[in-house]
Amino acid sequence: MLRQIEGSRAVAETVALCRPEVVCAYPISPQTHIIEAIGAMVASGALAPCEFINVESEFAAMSVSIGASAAGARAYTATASQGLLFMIEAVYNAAGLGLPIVMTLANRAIGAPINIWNDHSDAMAVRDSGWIQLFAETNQEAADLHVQAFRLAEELSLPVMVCMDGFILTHAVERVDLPEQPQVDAYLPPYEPRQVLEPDDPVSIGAMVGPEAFEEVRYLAHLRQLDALERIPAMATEFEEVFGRPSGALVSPYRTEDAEIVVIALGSVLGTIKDAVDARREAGDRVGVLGITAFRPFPSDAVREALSRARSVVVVEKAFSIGFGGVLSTDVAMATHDTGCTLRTIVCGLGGRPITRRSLEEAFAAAAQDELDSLTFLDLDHEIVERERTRMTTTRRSGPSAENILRDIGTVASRMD
Amino acid sequence: MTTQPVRFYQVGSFAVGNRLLDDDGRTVQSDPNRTNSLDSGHRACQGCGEALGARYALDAAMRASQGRLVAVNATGCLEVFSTPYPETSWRIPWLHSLFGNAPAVATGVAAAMKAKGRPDVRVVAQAGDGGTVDIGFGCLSGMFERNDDVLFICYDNEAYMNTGVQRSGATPPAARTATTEAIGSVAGNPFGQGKDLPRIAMAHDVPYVATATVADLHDLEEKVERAMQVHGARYLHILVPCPLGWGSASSDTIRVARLAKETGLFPVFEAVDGKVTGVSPIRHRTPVEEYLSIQGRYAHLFGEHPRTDIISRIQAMADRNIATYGLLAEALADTDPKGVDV
Amino acid sequence: MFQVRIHGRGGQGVVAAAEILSMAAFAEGRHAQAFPSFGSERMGAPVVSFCRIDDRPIRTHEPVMEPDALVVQDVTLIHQVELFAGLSTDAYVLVNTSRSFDELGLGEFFGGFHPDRLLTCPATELALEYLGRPLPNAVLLGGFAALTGQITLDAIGTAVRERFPGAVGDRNMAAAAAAFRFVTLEEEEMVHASTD
Amino acid sequence: MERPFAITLDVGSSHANRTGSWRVERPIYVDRLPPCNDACPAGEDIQRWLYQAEPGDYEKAWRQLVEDNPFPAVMGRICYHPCETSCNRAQLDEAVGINAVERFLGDHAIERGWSLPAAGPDSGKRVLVVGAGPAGLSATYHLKRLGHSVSLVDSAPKLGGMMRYGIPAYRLPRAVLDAEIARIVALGVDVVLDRTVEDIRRERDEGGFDAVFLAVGAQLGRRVDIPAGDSSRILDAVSLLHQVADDDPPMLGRRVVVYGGGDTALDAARTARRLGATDAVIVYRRNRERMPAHGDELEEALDEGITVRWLSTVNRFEHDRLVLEKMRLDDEGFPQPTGEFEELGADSLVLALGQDTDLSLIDEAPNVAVDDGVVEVLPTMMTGESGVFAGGDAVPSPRTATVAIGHGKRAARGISAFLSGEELVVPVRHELASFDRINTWYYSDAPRTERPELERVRRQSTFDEVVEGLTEENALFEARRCLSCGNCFECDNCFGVCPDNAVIKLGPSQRYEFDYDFCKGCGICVTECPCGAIDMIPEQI
Repeated sequence: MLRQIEGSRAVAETVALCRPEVVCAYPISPQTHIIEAIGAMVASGALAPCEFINVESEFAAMSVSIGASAAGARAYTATASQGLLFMIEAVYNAAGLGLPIVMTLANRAIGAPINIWNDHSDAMAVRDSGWIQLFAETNQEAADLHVQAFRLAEELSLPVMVCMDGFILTHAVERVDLPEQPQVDAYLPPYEPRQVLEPDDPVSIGAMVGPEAFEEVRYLAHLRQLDALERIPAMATEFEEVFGRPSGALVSPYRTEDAEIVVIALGSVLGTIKDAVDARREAGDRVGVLGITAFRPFPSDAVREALSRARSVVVVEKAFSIGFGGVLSTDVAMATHDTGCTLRTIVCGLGGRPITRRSLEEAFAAAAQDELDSLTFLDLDHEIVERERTRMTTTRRSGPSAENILRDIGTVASRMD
Repeated sequence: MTTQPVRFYQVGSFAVGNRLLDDDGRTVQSDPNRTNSLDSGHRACQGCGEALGARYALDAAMRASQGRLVAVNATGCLEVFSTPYPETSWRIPWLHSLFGNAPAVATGVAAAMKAKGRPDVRVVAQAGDGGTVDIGFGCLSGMFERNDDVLFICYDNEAYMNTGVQRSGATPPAARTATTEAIGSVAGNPFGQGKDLPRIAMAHDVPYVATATVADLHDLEEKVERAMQVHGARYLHILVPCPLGWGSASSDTIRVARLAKETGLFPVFEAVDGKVTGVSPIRHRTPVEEYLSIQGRYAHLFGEHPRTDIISRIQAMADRNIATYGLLAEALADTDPKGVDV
Repeated sequence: MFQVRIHGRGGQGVVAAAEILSMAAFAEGRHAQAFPSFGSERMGAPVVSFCRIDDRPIRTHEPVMEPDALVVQDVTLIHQVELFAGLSTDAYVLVNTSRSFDELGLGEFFGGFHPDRLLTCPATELALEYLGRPLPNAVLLGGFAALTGQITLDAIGTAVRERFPGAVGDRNMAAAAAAFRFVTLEEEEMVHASTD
Repeated sequence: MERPFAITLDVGSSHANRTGSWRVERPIYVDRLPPCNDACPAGEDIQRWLYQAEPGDYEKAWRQLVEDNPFPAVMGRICYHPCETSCNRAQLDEAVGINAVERFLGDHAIERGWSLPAAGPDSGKRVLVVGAGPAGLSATYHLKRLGHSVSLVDSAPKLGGMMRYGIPAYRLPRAVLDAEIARIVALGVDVVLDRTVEDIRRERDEGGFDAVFLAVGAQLGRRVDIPAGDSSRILDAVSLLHQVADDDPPMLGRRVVVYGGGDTALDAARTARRLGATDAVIVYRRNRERMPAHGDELEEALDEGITVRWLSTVNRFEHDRLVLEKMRLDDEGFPQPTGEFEELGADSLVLALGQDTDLSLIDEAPNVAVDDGVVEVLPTMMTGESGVFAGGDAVPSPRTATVAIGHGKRAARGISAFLSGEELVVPVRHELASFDRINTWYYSDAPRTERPELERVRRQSTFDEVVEGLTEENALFEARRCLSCGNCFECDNCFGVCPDNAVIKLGPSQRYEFDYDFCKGCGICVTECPCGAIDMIPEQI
C-alpha cells in the first residue's frame, strides 16, 4: 500500500509484518523512532505475540536478542553509532554463534567529537564481525530489505544488519509502498532454527573452541556468507514475484553499460549521485553509478563485472580508515585489482556534512579530466584545517581542536581570555 | 501406636541422604536418578566447589521444573571446564554467550519462551562472582529492575579464578590474589566497603533473594525449590570454595564453606520481596582464625608474626554479620531436621 | 521540482509543517520528500525543515540549498540565521508576522523580488483565534497554498486531518482556510494596486 | 537438521574425558571395629543391632543380638556395659544408651514371645555342662545351635546360677530371668538340678560325654576370722543373697553392717534395707576411688540411704557393736593400720569379701591346671585336660555375667572345633574406629535418654525393679544416636558431595562404589564421611 510516511515508521511497520517474537529497545538517535513505533504496536496488540523489552544498554539489547534467537524466537533490534560500538562484543558473538538476528543500523558518525548526524563509520566498525550488511538507498528499499533480511538470516543462520542513513532516510517522509501481511507471510516462512535450547533435546551452545577447530568454524562462517552471494539475487527475484516490485540485490548499476567512469557508493547518497551523473552525462561525460547493496558479503564478482568497460572508478564514501583512506575503496580495489582501471576515493558527508550535487558534479568532472586526486575530502575547509595546524605547531597547549574550529567558524562564543 | 517425631541422629540433619526417609523427603542429590545436570568428565580442578554447587543447584531446579529447564552461562571457570570442544558436561539445554551478559541472554530466552507460549520452560542464568558483581552487574541490575522471569545464580569463589586468581569485586579483605599480592603495608586485598550483591538485589525488591553454601545441601536445595516456585527475577548467591584460588586442601572444600558460615563471615539467609525472612543460624560459633588459617590466601596473616590486627578486623566483620542477621538465634538446624516419625 | 524551506523554532511544528506539505502533495498524486535539518530537537532552538515536490520520483537527499519557497514561522529568526541563503529573486517568501516587510526592515533586501510572491501573514494570531494555541504551522500552509498555488487547500486539509485526526485537525483546517482567505485577499488587493 | 560444527555439542560427550587419570590418591571404602563391639565381653555386634533397630525392625535387631547373647533382657539390666564406657559418642555429648536399648529389645522379645533360633542339625556329640549360671547357659545355647546335645547339671534347685542367687530381684526380676532361661531350655536341653558333680572324669566317662564345660562359678563366700561374741550375728553376702533368692531371708536386725567394697557388698547392703534394716552401713578399708564396685551401683545405693565408712576395717564384733580400726593408704595405695579405733552399733555383720570357687570336682583330673584358685584355660577355653573346658568365674577374668556369657560362647565354639577335630578359627578384628575419624558435624546434638527410676522410698522397702525400661520412642531415639563408627550407614554423603559424580549408589543396603574412571581423588568424600568409613590410599603409579 502506497503511503507518504517517515522512513523509520515504514521500517517499523514492515518489521512488524515479519512477526518478530522478541524486540529489544534502547534509545539512541537516529533509530529511536523505529523502536518507539514497534513498542506502540506491541502495546496496542497490533503486533502479537511479541515481547517488547526496554533494556538498560545496547549491550543488553543484543544479548537479549542472542538469548531469544537461541531459544528459537525471531529476534529484532535497532541501534546506531555509539550504541553499535557498545554492543560490539555481543555483535561478534551473535555472528559467531550463527544466530539469525536482524538489526537495523541507522547509520551515524562515531565520536569524539560527539556527533549525532549521519555517516558510515559505525557500519564500517563491524564490517568484519560476520554479520551480513545490506545498505538501503531509499526508504522503500529500507523497508523491503528487512523482509529479505529475516529470510536470508534464517536460511543461512547468520545475523543480518540493514543499514539505512540516519536522519537522511530515517527521518525523511517519502512515498513508500508498504508490504502487505499476506505477501510477507508468503515470502517469509516461520523460523526453523538450526540449533535451539529445547528441554526435549538438550544441547550445549557456545562451547569453548580451541586451535584445533577455531579456524574451521570461521571458515564455515565465511562459506555461509559466500552462499549469501548466491541467495541474495535469488531472493530479490522471488521478492519481485511476490511483491510486484524490484528490491534488493548485490549491486544496483545505473547507466554503467557504456560508462568510462563508474561511481561506487553505499546508501542514500546514491540518489544525489544519480542526479549529478545525469548532469555530467548531459555535459558529455560517460559516467555511471554502481550502488553496493550487499557490503558484506562483498560482491567482488558483480563489481568486477559492472566495471568491465570502465577505465576509472570513483568510490564515494561516508567513512574512511584514518591513516589510510577509503574503506569501501579497499574492497573495490581488491575486486578490481586485475581490471587496470584507476581508482579514486571521495570521502564526504562525515558527521552529516551535506553532500551537494554541485560538489559531486565538480568532482566527477575533474575525474573525467583525470584531475581528481586519488583521495579527496569533499568540501573540506582547508583554511580552518590550516589555522588549527598552525595553532598546534605554535602553542603546546592549543586546546581541543573541535572547540577551536567551532570558535573559528563563529558557532560558539570565543573564550574569555 | 502413639508416634512422636524422632530426630534423625545417626544420619544427621545435615547428611545428604537418610535411609529412614521416603523418597520425596530426601534430597535431590541422594536420588540415584538425579539429573547430574553437570555430568562427569568435566575439567574442573579436584575438589571444585563451583562444580559441586552447579550440580546441586541445577539438579534441584530440574526437579522443581519437572525437567523443563534452560541454563544460560557467563564466561568463567564453569563455562570453560564444562564445555571444551568437543565435549560438554551439561545434560540440560545450555547456552554460553559472553562474560558480562548472562542476565540479558537469560532474559532473552525467557522472553522467547513467553512469546512462544512455553510457560513450562524455566530459565536459569549462572555466573561466577566476576560475571555477577563486576562485568555482568549492569545487565543483572536491568534484569532485576524489569523483574524478568529468571533465576540468577552466582557461584561466588571470591576472585577471577579462570584467569588465574585475580581480585574481583567479591574478593574479601586481606585475601591474597594475583593482583592483590601479600606484600607491602596492606598485604592482600585492601579493606573496602565491599559489594553486597544479595543486598543490592534486595534493593531492587525482586521477589526472592537467598544465600547458601555448598556445605548445607538441604538449605541450598530448599532455596532453589522456593525460588523456582515464584516467577520474576530471583537471585541465589552460593559460596563455592576454590581449592586452587583459596589455597585450601581439595578435600576441605565443604569444610571451608561450612566454616565461612559458622564464623559468620558468610551470612546464610533468605529474603522475600526485599525483606529478610529467615537466616540459617550458626550451630557452633567459630572464631575466624579457624576459617582463615586453613587457606593459603590468608597465610600472610599467620606464621611468625601473626597479623592479629587484621584478624580482629575480620572478626569484627563476622560479628557485625552475626548482629545484623541474628545468626546466633535458636538453632533451626535441630528444630527443622530431616526427621522421621515412629 | 519545487523546493520549500521552512524556518522556525523547536516546538512550533516546523518539521510537521514540511511533513504535512509532503503528505498534501502525495494526496494529489505527486512525489514529495520532507525532512528536517537534523539536530537534537530542543524547545526554542532554531529548526529548519525541507520539502520537495515533483511529478517524478525524487532521488536527491541533499538539503534544499536553493529553495523555490521560504516559509518563516518565527520572525525573530530573520536577523539570526542565514535565513535567506540560496534564495533566488523568483522565490516565494511567506513570513509569520502582522508587520510588513518594510516594518521588518527587509523592504530593501527584497527589492528585486516579485512583490506578488512576498507576503507576511499573522499566522500566530489566527492560530490563537482558531486553535487557542500559538501553533502557526498548519495555518501557514493554508497561506502557502494560496501564495504559491503549488498545492490545493483541499490537499492541505486531507493532510492536516491525517496528521491531526479529529477536532484538532478540523480547527487547524479552519485556521488554514482562514489564512488561505487572508492571503487570497492580500493578493487581490496587490493586483488591484498594481492595475490602478 | 545438522548442528553447527563445534559451536553446538551433544549431551554426554564429556564421558570421553576420563578424569580418573588425574588421580594420585584413591578413596576406598573400609569397615572399622566400633569401640562398643570391641569392648563387649559377650562379643555382641552392638552397632549392627542398633542399626537394625533404627528403622523399628526390633525382631531383626533382637535376632542379631541373640546371635551372640541369649540374655538381652537380663543383660539390659545387670550388664555393667563397657560398651557405653568406650562409646565414641561420649566425646561428642553422651554415650549411646546401648544397655537400655538392649533391655528394650529383650523385654520386647519376651512380650512378643519370640523364640531363639532352633538347634542345629544333630552332630551326634554329647556335651556335659556343669553349672547353670550365665557361662553354662550361654555355652548350652551355643552348643545346641551347633548341633550338639547338652546335659546341663547344677547343684541348685533352679537354673541361673549367680544371676538368680547372687543378683537381687530388684535388679533382675525373676520373671525376666526365667523367661530367657526357658527359651534356652526349649531348644532341647537335658537339665539335671539339685545335683553336685564330685568327680568330673567319672561323670564324663560314665555319662559317655564327648566334652565337658566347667562353669561352676564362685559360690563360696570368703570368710575372715573376726573375734566375736557368741551372740554376734555374722554371715556372708553370698549366703544372704542366696537365701533371699530362695524366699527364706535370714533375720538381720535393725542395724546391718556390710564388710567389703565390691558390687556384692552393695547388693547385700541394699538387700538389707529392703529386708527392713534402718541402718545399712558399708565398711570398706580403702577410699571411694579404689572401690571395685561399679559407680552407678554405688550412686543408687547412696541414694537409697546406704552409708559407707571409708578407710576402715572390722577389728572385732562385740555382741551389739563393732570395733573398727581406721586405715590410711600408703604410697602404693595399700591400706595400713593406724591403731585408731572407733565403735559402730550393729545387729549383724555381712561379709562381702569376695568369693572362691569349689574345685573339688577336678581333684581327680590332675591335667587341669589351677592357679590362685581358678582354672587355667587356653584361648579356646580348654583346660589342660583334653576335652575339658572351663569358663565363667571359675577361670581368670573379671567376674561379671557378661564375661561369663562371652566365655560360654567362646567355649561352645572351642568345644565344637575340638569335637570336629578342627582348628578354631578366630575371625580377624578390624582396626578400631577411633573418634578422630568421625565428622561430628553431620550428627545432631542429642542428650541421652535417662532411664526413669522408681521413687527411692518404694525402692528401699521392696524388691520391685529399680530401673524402668525405655518406651519404644526413646529406645529408637537412643538407637539413632549411634554414630555407626567406622561402618557405612548409607547416608549418601559420598554420593552427594563428589564434584565429579564418581560415586555409584548401589541401592538399599548395597552401599556404594567408586567410579574410578572419573574420580579425581579430591578426597571430599573422605572428609565428609560422617563415620570415617572411607580411607585415602596412594595410587600405584
